[in-house]
Amino acid sequence: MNILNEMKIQFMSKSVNEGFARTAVSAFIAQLDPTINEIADIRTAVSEAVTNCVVHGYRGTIGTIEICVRILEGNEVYIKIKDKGCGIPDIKQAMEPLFTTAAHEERAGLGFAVMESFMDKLIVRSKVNSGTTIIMRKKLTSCGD
Amino acid sequence: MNILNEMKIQFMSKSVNEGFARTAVSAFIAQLDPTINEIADIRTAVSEAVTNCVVHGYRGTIGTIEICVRILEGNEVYIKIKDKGCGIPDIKQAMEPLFTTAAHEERAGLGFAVMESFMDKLIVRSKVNSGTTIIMRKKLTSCGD
Amino acid sequence: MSVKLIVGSEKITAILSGEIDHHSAKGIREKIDSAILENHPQELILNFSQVSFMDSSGIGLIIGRFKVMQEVDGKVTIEGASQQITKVMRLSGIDRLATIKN
Amino acid sequence: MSVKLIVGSEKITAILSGEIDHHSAKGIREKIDSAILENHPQELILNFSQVSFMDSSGIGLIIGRFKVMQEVDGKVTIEGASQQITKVMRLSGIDRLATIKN
Ligand SMILES: Nc1ncnc2c1ncn2[C@@H]1O[C@H](COP(=O)(O)OP(=O)(O)O)[C@@H](O)[C@H]1O
Ligand SMILES: Nc1ncnc2c1ncn2[C@@H]1O[C@H](COP(=O)(O)OP(=O)(O)O)[C@@H](O)[C@H]1O
Repeated sequence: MNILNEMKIQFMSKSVNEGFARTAVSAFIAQLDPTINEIADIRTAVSEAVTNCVVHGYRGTIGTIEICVRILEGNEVYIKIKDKGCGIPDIKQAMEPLFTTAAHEERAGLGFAVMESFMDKLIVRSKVNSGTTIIMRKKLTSCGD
Repeated sequence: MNILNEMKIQFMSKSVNEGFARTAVSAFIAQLDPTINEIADIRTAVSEAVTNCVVHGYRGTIGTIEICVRILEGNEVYIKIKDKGCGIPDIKQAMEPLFTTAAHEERAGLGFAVMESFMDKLIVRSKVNSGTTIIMRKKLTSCGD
Repeated sequence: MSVKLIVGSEKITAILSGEIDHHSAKGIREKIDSAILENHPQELILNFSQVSFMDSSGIGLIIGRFKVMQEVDGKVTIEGASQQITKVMRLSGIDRLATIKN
Repeated sequence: MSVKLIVGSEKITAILSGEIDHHSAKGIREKIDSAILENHPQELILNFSQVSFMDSSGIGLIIGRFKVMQEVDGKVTIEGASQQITKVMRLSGIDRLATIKN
């Protein structure tokens, strides 16, 4: 798949950066002239994945979160979000709606459910003590110039 | 100087990314609760430096532009913008207001003048055939939380 | 993000504004809970009409307030949610815990 | 970024909106120049009231239009510039080439 444009960001896993991350991603994707709904879907999915790195991946510590966004041929957006945190022991279980290991912190267990339903494709790779990588794709109906 | 928060971005030197770069930087700095004028000054200075990488540094080719933004103790913002492009043979001359090597493309020769006047500090490092690095700093009057 | 609380004798209306995410949820939670515990209202109205963004951290926030309101035998009503926020809420089945008005 | 042109018998008003930078300047330039060359106006009015951002690429754009207007013996007037844009313009000494109105 041809990459038409690409950006990468790295930032500290501070909760104040959750808003920065979703704004940076949506500013990059703006070039595709997405609809308001498409931008909202992507912002929300990115917010879920980044929050998971902050809340779960680097729980109690500060690490680096990496995001890579690509504009692919055919109006498709590719987003990779990666931490080098604690990892997920059972990915299948983690992805079940309402499953959370942090209910006492008012996590709803819906992060993966949002990513799955708001994006076209979701891939989760994780290794305990090594980190988690989320890859999401979404084809936009809009036409860039 | 203590670094309170940091982010880095890398992106292709396409002109469509000029807007992305300034929005990403201002989204990161938003955590300091800057005034509208401070945000406008920083957006403009970043736009000048990034445009220079696109227009001059990587003239006619596509390379990678790197930005590093730090929030320093004492409400100060540090911004580094770097290309690995053609470099500047005479930095002193390049920084003179109205000097430009691209008048035929309607460049005004005011990029460095804007960076100097809108930011507190400007450092330019460059080496021919190796690239250019701009470091800018600005102390904000506002108080983050 | 900010919360404005309108405290009546039987109900509290929380007018939320800005972006609701994990970062901002904590401050909202604390403000609303201290008002609930002080006033023991029968109803908590969460007004989302000025909220520009919400992710699943907002669902956690609503469920959490539902539990606090249960303790004082009160109910939760949600109003003014935008299309993006309604979409997040729909995923969560939160309509079984709170009344959702437009 | 967009340009709306109002073409009168003696003047052209270009209503610019959005962000003016190196990326968007090219499209603006082409639209305005073709209207100038077609209509030979005595005055080009650049209206910035809907422009949310401008860097020094916008100065290049104004100087360039000043030169094109000189060729048809016309003048350039700038109106509606915000504080941020005025600050960029002030650096450039562009007030010697164009009339700046508020
Ligand atoms: N980046 C991550 N690193 C470690 N664990 C994670 C990560 N992302 C998700 N998890 C695990 O998967 C669970 C479910 O995630 P999610 O559906 O987003 O719900 P929530 O974040 O509300 O708990 C989390 O509770 C956590 O145990
Ligand atoms: N990143 C860069 N790489 C190479 N040359 C540069 C770079 N930035 C600036 N220059 C040189 O410095 C000159 C002055 O830059 P500037 O003040 O920004 O004006 P302008 O961009 O309008 O030409 C440019 O015309 C160019 O020759």
